[in-house]
Amino acid sequence: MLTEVHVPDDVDAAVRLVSSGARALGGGTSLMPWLNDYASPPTELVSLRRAGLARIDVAGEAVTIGAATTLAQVEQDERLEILNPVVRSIASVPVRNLATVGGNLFARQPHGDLAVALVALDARVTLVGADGSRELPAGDDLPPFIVTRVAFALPAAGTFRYVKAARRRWNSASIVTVAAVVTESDGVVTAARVALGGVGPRVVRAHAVEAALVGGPLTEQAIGVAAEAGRSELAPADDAYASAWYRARVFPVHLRRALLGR
Amino acid sequence: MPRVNPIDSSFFKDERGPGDFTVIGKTVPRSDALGHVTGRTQFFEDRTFPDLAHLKIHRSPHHHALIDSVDTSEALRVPGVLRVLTHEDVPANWYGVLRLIGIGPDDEVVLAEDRVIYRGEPIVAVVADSEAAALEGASKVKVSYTVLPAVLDVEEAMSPDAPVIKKAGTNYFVYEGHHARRIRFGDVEAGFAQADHVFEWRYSSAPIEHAPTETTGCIVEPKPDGRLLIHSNTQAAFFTLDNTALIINRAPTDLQVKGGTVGGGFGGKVDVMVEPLACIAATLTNRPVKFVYTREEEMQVSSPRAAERIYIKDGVMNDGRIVARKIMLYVDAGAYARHSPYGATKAAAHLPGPYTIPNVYADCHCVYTNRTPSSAMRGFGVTIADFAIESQMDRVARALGMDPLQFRLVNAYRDGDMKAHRKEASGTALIEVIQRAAALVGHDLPAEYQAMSSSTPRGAIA
Amino acid sequence: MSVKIVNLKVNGVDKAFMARPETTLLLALREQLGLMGAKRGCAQGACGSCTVLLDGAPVVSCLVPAATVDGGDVATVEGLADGRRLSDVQQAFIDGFATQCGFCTPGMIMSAEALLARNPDPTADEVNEAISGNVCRCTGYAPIVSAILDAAQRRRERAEGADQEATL
Amino acid sequence: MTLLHGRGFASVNYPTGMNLGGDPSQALVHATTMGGFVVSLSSVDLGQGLKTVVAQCAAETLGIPMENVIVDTADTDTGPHCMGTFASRGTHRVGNAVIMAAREAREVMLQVAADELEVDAGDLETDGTGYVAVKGAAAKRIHISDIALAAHFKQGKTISGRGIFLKERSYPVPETGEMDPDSCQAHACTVAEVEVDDETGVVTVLRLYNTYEIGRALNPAMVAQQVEGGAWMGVSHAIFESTEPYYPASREHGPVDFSEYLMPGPGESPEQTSVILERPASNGPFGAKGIGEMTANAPIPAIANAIFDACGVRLATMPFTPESVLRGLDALRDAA
Repeated sequence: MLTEVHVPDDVDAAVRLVSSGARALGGGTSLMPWLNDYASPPTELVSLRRAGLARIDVAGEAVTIGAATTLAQVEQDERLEILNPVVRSIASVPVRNLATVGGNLFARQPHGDLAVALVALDARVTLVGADGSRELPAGDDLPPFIVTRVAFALPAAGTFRYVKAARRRWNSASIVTVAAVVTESDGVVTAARVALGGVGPRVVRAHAVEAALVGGPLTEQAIGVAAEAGRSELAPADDAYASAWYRARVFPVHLRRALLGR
Repeated sequence: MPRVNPIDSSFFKDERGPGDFTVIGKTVPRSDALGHVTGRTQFFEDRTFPDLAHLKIHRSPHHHALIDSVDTSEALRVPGVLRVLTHEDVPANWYGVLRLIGIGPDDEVVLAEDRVIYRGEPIVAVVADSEAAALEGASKVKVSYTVLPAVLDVEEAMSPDAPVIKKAGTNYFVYEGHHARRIRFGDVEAGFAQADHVFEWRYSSAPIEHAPTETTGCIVEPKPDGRLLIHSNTQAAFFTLDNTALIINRAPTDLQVKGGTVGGGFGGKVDVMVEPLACIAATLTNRPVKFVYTREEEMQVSSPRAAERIYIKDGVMNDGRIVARKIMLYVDAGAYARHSPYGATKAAAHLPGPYTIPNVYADCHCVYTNRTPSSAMRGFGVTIADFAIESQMDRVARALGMDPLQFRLVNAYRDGDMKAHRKEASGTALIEVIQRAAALVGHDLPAEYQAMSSSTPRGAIA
Repeated sequence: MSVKIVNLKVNGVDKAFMARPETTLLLALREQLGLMGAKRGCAQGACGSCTVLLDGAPVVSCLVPAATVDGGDVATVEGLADGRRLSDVQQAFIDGFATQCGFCTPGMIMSAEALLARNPDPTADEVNEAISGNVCRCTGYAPIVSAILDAAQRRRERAEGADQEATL
Repeated sequence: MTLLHGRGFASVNYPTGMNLGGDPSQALVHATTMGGFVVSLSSVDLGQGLKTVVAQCAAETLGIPMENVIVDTADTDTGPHCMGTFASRGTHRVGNAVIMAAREAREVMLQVAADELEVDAGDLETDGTGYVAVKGAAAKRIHISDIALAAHFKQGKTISGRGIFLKERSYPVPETGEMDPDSCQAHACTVAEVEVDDETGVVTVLRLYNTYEIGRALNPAMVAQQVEGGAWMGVSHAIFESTEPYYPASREHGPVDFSEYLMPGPGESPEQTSVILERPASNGPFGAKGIGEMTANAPIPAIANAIFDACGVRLATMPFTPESVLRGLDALRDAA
């Protein structure tokens, strides 16, 4: 049962409240459905809406996104064109106007597609707790501190790939999400960072796929080999959208479609 | 501009007549549209009361279990909780909605007594000042169970080894002494013996939710004269009133139902699920009480369209005539009958589909399992049967190497044909809709098929 | 448990009300301010029946704790018509038979208004995306999409007319 | 990747009404002082447009403008009994009851008019614009507001009518299933065109072509709403919906909201082309049959048959998920 809703004007106040047991609330799109219709222990919320965390800074290649920035803000920011297909693949317009970048890091799979992209982009997450701030790579388990921002470097043009296979064109959770940054030189993959959604309880950083891709050409056959190598990294589950079997079965297809565009 | 489909007046010209109407046949604007677009249409929940109380349910987490004890003391201590209701507060706890038309037995309980037979079955209702307090109270009800084996498959439920889950002693509805609603027409075995080919396949479906955008609910308002005014989104005002009066043991004249504006029904608001408890709560608290399903309750606890399993065996001649059809149909009624016995009968009357087949045999079973009770939904009894029948028609046509529309036209029912439930067909038009659909997609039909007509007796020259 | 006074501008008018912690923007509009246009279809943010504009952007008001939007500007379906003159979207929904049960209609219309405010000449697919958070169980969506495209055209024609008037 | 295309057919009929208990609906009509006509019912409009269509039936029968008809419904204190809105019965039952009530009220209205005009009631006709006139002498006429005023304040008559439609109860014969449950049958043939992704099993319903025979299209735009909206639900049933995705093996993972409960969004709506045929039912209001339910039916097998046509996979279990299609494709590939 909700007992209090705090709306602090700065991060320090928010941190103090969270340290004393309150729960941070971004856009509310994960927490509020639960609080609206289900019994809950006495809960205080700390809304980050006014804490000054909703801004996007782009300086050269360096991107910093405040944690309370909404997905809609990301969608509408022309400097973040590479993330446009990512956020538009998430939920719907009236949800994206609430849901935040920080909140997406905590979304349970098969949601959280922006988090998948941020892992591929090697983003760093800044958190603040009572004992100061710290930085963690996106994809790591996040302690229940307040996320203040995520930062990453814009990848070279044409190197970022993203495919979200879902049951519907718009507004559906993921079956398989593939986000990757693949660098090629002279027809050979020189670096690859591949993150997967929908295929495990958390975002999967597909190390085995990356290892299989690097050093060879980006061909259908090579990707097939990489997908086979990546199978062991998947831990898909049955849910209302698709079975574990189906997710694993179509993973190679969507990996190829993400990396080759066909 | 409205989207209007053309009416092809070249069909049934004589029967259509001049059609010289003033407003009939005209695209008259919808009388409710202005209210819809301005937000002024009043749905049942669009009213406020200063002292409104809220009702929430504690439900079974088990498919099948004995209830050993129910402890509501902690729920009553939640601030804002006004009352808890158990089966002892329901004057006529055993009921069946079809008793209004004389169909029994009363097989369902409003609130569980000594057992639960599906996951989500209501056990205790909690009435509170606020929705949050009612949710909190419902979560604090403590029930201890002895879990029993569950039956979740219709054919397993019919087997003699299955645990019997129903008080009446059978896991199926009994139709005047029979284990199924029967259709017996001609001699189906003779038909198979005569046939050039026999085909048999199985079809099935999973349960489907009505998913109206507005969930099932009501607000019951005690009136100054002691009557109860029920603001409801029921699909059937008097059906709800009469069933509610029987359950709460009040004179029907004590109740008034107001509604008529519903945010989607599709058959999901025909069961009488919320009004009786809200009436009891309003009476005991003397306050207006709202009982509205959460979206999860609507999705998982309100009755779905029944899952069905259908076996169709056809005897077919080389020329495409179906001479025998045998159908074994199982409706998964879930834990309680509700409207499912009626749906299985509706299925029986629909068989063998819109085709004239001289030998038909069907058993339509209404089977109980330990899942959410199914009930009415848009076309129930027919929708899934049509999926099975029309898939079968496609498969048989392909097996015979016949054009799928010609195969249907050969067997299409016509005026004067006797249906399997022994009602003479009249006003038929299957042939014409097939002919017109073929034309719509440029699917050529030979002249003799284009010349067929529903009003020309079978075998006669067109 | 604390109760807060919340101030909102609703359809251009300043309003204040008392919000309990569990009072969402949707429940505040409906129960405190008597604006019943926004509907509670799921309280999960997944049906869109409660869509209103918050500071100009469509949001599912069921997921917004009222206390967090103190000082905000809210537009609901009740504020669209100018006296008896309906908005182009409202009129196009009536003319195009884009309503059946009507429960999704207010939220659908607010999503459409937000789209057309941002994009006066949307493609059908842009309309599809804009209303993909608004569930309709009756119509099959096609008449709704048609009505929104029709409304866009009416708005453009009106704007051109206003331009011509201004130059005259 | 290959996108495989296929076409499938289905033809169906559907009963109007389903009577196993005696199936009645009633209507009362009365005139107000200035010539409004109130239709009192207890019937429920689920969004299919019952309030509009019964107003049309009343206006047509009374011979008055739609604007003069007021529909007051779904209050059990003021409206007479209606069995309910289900079984494709609303338009048929309630429409018939309203016509019967309106006929009776019309007779009184014409008699009052006849007394005012000092002519024989049999010589009068309505013109649909609000006047009752002598046949062949249109100038000799009286407006319905004057008729209503005369009835109230001068002649002391109630311009009113009672209507009921009852489909009498049918008891099925237990041994044979002989019964008479319905009032008439509507008909449909649907052609579905689909696309199947041979790598993922995803089915896209591209186009639906429908022909419906519905007796009489009382309001063509509302017919289109039923046909189009129902077909969408059929598509949804066919390829998306279930409360138990792992039925019957497991009761787990039942969807709890509109995120998990999958239905086609606006981006998945197929193109639809439909044609209406009318073979009026002898017992229907102006010949109309009920089509509220059936419009979801034919698309489902048409889609199943189209999927087979496209890729050779026969789906005998609803819904036709990408997984079931892909398992079928895999089996075909394994067998090849």
